[in-house]
Amino acid sequence: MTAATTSATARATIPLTAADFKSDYKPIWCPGCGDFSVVSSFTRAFASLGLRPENTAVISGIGCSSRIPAYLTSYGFHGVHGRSLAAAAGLKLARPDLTVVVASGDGDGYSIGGNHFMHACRRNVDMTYVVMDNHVYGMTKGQPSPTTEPDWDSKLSPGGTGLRTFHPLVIALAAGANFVARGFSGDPKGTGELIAEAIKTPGFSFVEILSPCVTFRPEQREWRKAVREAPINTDDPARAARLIMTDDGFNIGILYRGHREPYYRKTDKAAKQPADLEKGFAI
Amino acid sequence: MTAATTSATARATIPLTAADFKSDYKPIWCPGCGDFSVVSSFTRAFASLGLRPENTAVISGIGCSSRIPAYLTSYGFHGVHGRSLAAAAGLKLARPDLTVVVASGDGDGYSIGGNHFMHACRRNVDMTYVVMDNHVYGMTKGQPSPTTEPDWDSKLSPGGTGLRTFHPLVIALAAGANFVARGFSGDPKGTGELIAEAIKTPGFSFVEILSPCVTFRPEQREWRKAVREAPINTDDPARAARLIMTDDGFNIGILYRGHREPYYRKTDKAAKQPADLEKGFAI
Amino acid sequence: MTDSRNGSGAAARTSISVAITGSGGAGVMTAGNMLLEAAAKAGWYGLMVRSSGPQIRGGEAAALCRFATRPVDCLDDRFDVLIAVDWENLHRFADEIPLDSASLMVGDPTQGDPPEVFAKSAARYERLGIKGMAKAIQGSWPNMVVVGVAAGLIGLPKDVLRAVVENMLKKSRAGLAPSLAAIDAGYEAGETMQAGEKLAAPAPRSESRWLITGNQAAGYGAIRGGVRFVAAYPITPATEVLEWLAPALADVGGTLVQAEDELASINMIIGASFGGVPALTATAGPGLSLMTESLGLAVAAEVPIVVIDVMRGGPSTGIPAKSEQSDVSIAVNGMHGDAPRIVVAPNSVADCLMSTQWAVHLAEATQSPAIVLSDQFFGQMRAVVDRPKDVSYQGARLTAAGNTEGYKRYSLTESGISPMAIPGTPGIAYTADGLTHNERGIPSSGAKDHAVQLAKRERKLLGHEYGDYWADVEGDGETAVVTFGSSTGPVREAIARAKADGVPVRLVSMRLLAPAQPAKLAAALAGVKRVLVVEQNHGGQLLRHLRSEFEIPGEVQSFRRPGPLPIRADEVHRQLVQWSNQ
Amino acid sequence: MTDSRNGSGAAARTSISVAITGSGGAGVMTAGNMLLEAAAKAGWYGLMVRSSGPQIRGGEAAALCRFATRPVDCLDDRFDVLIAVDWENLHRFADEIPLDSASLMVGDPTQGDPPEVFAKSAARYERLGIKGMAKAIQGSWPNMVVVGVAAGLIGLPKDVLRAVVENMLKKSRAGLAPSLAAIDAGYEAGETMQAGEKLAAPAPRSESRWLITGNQAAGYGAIRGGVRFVAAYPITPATEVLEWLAPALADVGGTLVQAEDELASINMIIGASFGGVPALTATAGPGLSLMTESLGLAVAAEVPIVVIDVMRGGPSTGIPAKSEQSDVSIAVNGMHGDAPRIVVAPNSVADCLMSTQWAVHLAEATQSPAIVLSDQFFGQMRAVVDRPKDVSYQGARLTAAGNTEGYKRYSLTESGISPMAIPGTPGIAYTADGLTHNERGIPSSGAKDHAVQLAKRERKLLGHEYGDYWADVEGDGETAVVTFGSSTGPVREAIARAKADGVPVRLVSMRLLAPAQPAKLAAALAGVKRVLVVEQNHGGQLLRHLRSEFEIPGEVQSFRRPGPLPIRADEVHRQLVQWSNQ
Ligand SMILES: Cc1ncc(C[n+]2csc(CCOP(=O)(O)OP(=O)(O)O)c2C)c(N)n1
Ligand SMILES: Cc1ncc(C[n+]2csc(CCOP(=O)(O)OP(=O)(O)O)c2C)c(N)n1
Ligand code: SF4
Ligand code: SF4
Ligand SMILES: [Mg+2]
Ligand SMILES: [Mg+2]
Repeated sequence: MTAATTSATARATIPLTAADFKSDYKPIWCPGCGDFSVVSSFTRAFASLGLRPENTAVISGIGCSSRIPAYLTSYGFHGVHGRSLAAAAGLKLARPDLTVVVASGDGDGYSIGGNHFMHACRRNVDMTYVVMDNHVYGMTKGQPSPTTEPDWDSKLSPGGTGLRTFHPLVIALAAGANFVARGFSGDPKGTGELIAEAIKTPGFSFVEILSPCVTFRPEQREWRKAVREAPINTDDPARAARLIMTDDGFNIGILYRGHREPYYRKTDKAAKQPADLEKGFAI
Repeated sequence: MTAATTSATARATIPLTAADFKSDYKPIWCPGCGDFSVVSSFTRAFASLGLRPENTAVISGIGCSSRIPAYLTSYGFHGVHGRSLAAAAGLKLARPDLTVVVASGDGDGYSIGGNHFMHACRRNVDMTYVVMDNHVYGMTKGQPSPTTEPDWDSKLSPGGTGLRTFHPLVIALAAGANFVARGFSGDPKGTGELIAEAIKTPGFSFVEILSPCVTFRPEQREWRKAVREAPINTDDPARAARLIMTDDGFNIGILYRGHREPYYRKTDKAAKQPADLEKGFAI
Repeated sequence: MTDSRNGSGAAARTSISVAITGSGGAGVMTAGNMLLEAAAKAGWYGLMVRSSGPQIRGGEAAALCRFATRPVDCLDDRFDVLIAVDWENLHRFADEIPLDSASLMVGDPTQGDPPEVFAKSAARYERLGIKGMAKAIQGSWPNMVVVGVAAGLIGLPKDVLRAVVENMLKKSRAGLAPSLAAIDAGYEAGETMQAGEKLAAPAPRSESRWLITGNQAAGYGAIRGGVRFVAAYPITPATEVLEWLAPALADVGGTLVQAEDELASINMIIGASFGGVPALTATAGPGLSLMTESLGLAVAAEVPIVVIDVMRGGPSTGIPAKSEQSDVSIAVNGMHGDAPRIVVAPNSVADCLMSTQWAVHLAEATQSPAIVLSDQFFGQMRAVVDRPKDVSYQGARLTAAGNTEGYKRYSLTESGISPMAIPGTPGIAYTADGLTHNERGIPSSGAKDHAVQLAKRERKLLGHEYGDYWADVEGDGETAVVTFGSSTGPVREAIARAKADGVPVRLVSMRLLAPAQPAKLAAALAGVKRVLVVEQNHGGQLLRHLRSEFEIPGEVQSFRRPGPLPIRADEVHRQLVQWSNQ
Repeated sequence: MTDSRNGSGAAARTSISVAITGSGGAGVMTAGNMLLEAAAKAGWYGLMVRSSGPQIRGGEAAALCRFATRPVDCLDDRFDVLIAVDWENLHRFADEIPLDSASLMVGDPTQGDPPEVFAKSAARYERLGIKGMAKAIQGSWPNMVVVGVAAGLIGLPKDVLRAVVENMLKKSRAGLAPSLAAIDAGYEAGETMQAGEKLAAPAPRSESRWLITGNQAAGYGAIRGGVRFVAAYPITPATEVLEWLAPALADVGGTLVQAEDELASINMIIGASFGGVPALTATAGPGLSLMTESLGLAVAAEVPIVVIDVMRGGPSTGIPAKSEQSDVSIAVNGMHGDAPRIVVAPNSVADCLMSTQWAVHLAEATQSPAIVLSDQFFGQMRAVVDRPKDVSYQGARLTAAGNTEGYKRYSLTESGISPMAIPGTPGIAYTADGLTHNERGIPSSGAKDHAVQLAKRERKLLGHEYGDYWADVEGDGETAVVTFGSSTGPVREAIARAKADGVPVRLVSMRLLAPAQPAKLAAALAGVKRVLVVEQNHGGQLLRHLRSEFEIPGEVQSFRRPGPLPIRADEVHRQLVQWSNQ
């Protein structure tokens, strides 16, 4: 659609660069928002895997983070709040030839979309789920999300919600995700590698990205100092869970990689014609 | 409403028996359904705790299991499919004086209701969640539920879904439930004690009950032989999770009990009159 | 009309209604199915409706059968015969099985007496020791005796019945020989009972026929229309659409997924259809309600999808296993914002196929969501139908070619239909969006972009040429009945009776409920003085919908009643004649 | 009417519209709020609407202000003054800020030139070195200069403005003295600019006044109506209802919970209300859609709840932060089954309070769900209003006494309203049910139980005495305008102008959209020859709704346009005069 894509596809089989995956629409994000770097992690990952925009689809819900599809040159779907994983699963199951990546936020993915998250982990359709977690609802101007700290003061929850924070990685493991990683938007290269690794891994891959909201959580600029490389990379989900459960949320890297078979339907490739089905009704 | 209740309330403060909590409406369940015994576990638990029908509310969704409220003499709410936990949380938060118990099934609670399940664990409102798990959708005549074995053959999923089963207890722990237990409907006394213990424990308590569906899963009659008393009862969620993750689903008993403070709103008991709020608008 | 009403005519009858009832495990459904299949093989038409009490399993049940020489789409007003294996709780079916003095009740005196409600109908009671007869034949069952009685009563050829029974019991554990013996015993009893005339001999078969439920027909219509992806969440009475589709889709290279809930299922089909694969879900009222938000997404992002709503009693969980036509309002109006959609309602079991196929075609052609309003009556009824003709309606979506210069997904074409880029096509990748967007799909809050895109979406639907398929329009006269769906059958019978009374009445059975077709409706009703709107709900939802779109000519009356009892031809007939004679 | 249109009259003006614009961080909203507050303190009425570009934060913004001597509920057709801190991206507001040859543009020549669209309006362009003026006063900001310019232009008393600024900057980090100095400098410039007349002196205040947004008013209305439990999920433009309610509810002993989604929030309030506590949620179109299923549960189980829908552009995610009146169809029709409900629409910012309070009262009195259709325009607009009067509408639910003999929750009373047992009350415990049930609440699939319970639920609503509050009916004449919500303001102004032209026009601003009041509407429209239905949506949703319920007398025309641009008095006025003169 953009100049970049057109020329890219003209070049047909020549490998694309990260820049070829970036569209020319200007993001609506606040200056300094962590999500800018995530766009670049996506484009790096796509380029590094030799994907082509026409065979790649990025599906999202609603939120600042969910705006990503239009900023890429791949196919995109910007649906309703919280349902991106379902749309993506439908797409991938109907079109197994496509590379399907889902972009979400902590509100979109863990609050309204929580059920689809659990069931996507369990269903293990071969796709990659990237959540830009800023511990806040950015788009609606600053309400607590499931990952918000219990004492964070806001207009909607004066003095804080008092609620235990949601541990997305632990839930992902408990629900059966096959690949679990955490990235930091301040490290677009490393995060790009995580996303590439996630896409390459068969089945449902989950990448949580710490992506600061500079407008409603300016203190998240400090995350840069808190993150560190993850000490673990285990294929025992119970051990991974225990370690993740006790981590402070700032370990970066691949935290779990399993060996589950991806979900697929055993369809005999059009063994019958529709008219053959009539035989069951005929008297 | 029933003769039992009326006389019971007439007796005012005399302790009630389990029978006083049983209504005289005939369950619509198939003969032999595991849920019959669960009614008796409820009534035993209520009686043993000295509850009164008027101060107790049983909330449910839709499914065979969700029919329980009308078979009890307490207040009941038989709402829509999958939303019982939300209705119950609203009731408990608005009326903290009531004892609130939720009755659900594996479809109602883990499939359509999965998001509310996770968030109820996290929110930790002081109520008890009882799920009658028969690994099938009974009410709609035999489709696989999240807890159904991957190879269980059915019309909707010929040859099985191929999906990893959902581990409700692991999810509950991962999401922060404060009390996690498993019961078996074939042991109404023991299950009644678990429910009583769950009600007594402050915060959100989760009791999963293996309750056979004799019609669509007749092989579940064999569960009687498989269940055994749980070897563990730990207050370390990570350890509990690891042990539950590796159990075979037939360990019965209290598997985890935590010490989280229940959710409550810090409301100054009507510190102001509504009219006082006008001051903020006056010019 | 050679129909001899109330069994009092001299000629052989063209329609006989038989109810078979009994408590849980009595096997009344098996009995009904055997009879229906045998009648079909013998060349008759017919149908069977299943009814049961509140018990999940093991409760009282009734197989409501009608056998006829011509195609029938509805139950008759009354039953000629009621055969009860036993009488336990059978009063619960009193409303559903109207008897009168010309009816015959057959029951086993050892199983108690007919309940008061049936007894007072003045139907003749024939006592037959059904249990004893079965007991006398080792390994047989009372329901087989009942099959025989019913077959004997209506005059079903014995050899045809035998063949059907042999075939059906092939896979069952029940012994064949004792069953056949029990049937024979029953047949003899039935044949010789004092009852009305037998069913007239069937006309020779011209076309091939099917024995099919509306839910199966809808499933097959979906596949014929091109659907290859289905995601759904089980719900009564739509589940059988899915259960039929699961293996069928696999056979034709498609996929069915059980979703975690309806929010997932509708978004899954939207995703699949975005990927270029025609996609469908089936549900009932509660599920349709949950899909409301994402139906709007399909409107805004212009993704074709089909949602079958097999209507049941509402509101809320209502009456899950019984029919009602009360989802019209939500189907035509239930989305936030201005959200034009297609709503199609089949008006016979066979039309469940045609209408679903048409809906797939319309959805694909207009890149819009289409709702198929079937209902429990059609969905779960099993009927003998003429094989629906092959039609060309097939999902055909306007797609965009690769590398189209300056491609705009939501371009403002004259028809409103814009070529859709299908993932995999190079050089025209775009982002589909549920936000208001410009022609390229980029979010916009501009008044102009909003207005033109709204107008485009409306234009797509209003401009489509729906042809004659929008309604079945029959007959003439100054009185007309406008109806839809499963009320069409009884209305058609009522109109036939009115005509026999010398009162000509037009029928307009609307298949396309939205977008409304005011011009076509006006033409169909040109010159009428009286319009009766017939529907099975409490609020008059079709009437309200019509009025909101169209000034109905002449005097207007509403005939409506909520479910679960079907609209009866007799009631409509009486109202028509009375009104027309005023 | 002493309104001097287009600033050309000789007398002081009774309404002046001022737009203040600038790019992100320019502080135009602060400036607008200061001016509005000062105007309010000075005894004027007025309002301010916020508008901004697509950026989440830091994009271009416009504070659209109107100051007047009488209460105003809408923007004027045009702006008298546009003051731009800078011109970046300001073409985006061209539609929202109509200028003409009588308008004045004030801008800083160092910040570029006015965009083409504004330049060609023929408005006079006054160049003022705003940035430079601010720079000259250390610690001050350009937006303070703009406050001064605007105040000087309209003639806002300096001392009042000073007091307001002092109060507002008390808590801010910005220094007070430099701000006041910048304001002074701007004031001098504004005062002496060649512009239209200044605003006429305010009439002496009789009642107390508030400065309030529609969302705050709705929140307070909820509390006045008795609501003490709120559960909700954030969504634009409803979030401020919740953000106002969170501390307010805590103050009066109530509770607000943020739910995980809208399915949870509506079920939470149903649970709370089942427990006897009046309960409410607030949302916008997408959330309302998600609540559809459970709204039906509230109907069937007869649990009173209130849902505020602050309408925004649809369908789907649409235009989240801009207004539209396009949720009428779903509000009045969007539930499966026959599901009668109450739909109330406030028609002014102040009425957001009254209507919400009334909705709570109606929900509680009829044990039904009530939907309040507010919209983004009211919700996020800040206006000076006369303090709404105290009314007696307060949630009053018919409850059952303990140990009532033979208590039946869903008893078939004449009014349809049955005493509700509140948990805690002994001897009458029952189970509320969304399944069709009998009088005791026990599930039933019987035709009779279903029919009588459906009729009862309808009777509750139809039988309620809504009094005069169903609509604001004003004026007379052979032409009438029927409208609702935020279209009422411009319609009222249009009617005033038509009257000035000698064309009397009636106004019917409907507050109660459902249940429809055909008899009252007929009385209000008795004798009219022409009815214009005005609404801000694409499909004519109000018109369709009216037609479905009521035969509108006379000739009918529709004036409609989707959002986000508001309906303008001028357009309606022209259509009225033209039509009436035909
Ligand atoms: C059904 C529905 N409910 C609520 C909203 C309002 N809404 C839009 S985005 C959002 C939250 C976004 O938070 P998150 O997913 O964390 O994204 P962020 O903006 O922080 O990147 C909400 C509640 C909506 N659009 N639809
Ligand atoms: C929104 C909605 N979707 C689907 C249904 C249909 N439905 C009723 S019960 C049920 C599943 C019940 O399964 P479970 O919760 O395991 O209960 P069980 O009957 O096995 O006790 C379903 C899918 C419904 N009533 N509402
Ligand atoms: S509000 Fe926060 S998350 Fe949204 S664009 Fe701005 S910085 Fe990013
Ligand atoms: S279907 Fe299964 S779960 Fe339902 S009542 Fe029967 S045995 Fe129990
Ligand atoms: Mg976020
Ligand atoms: Mg189950």
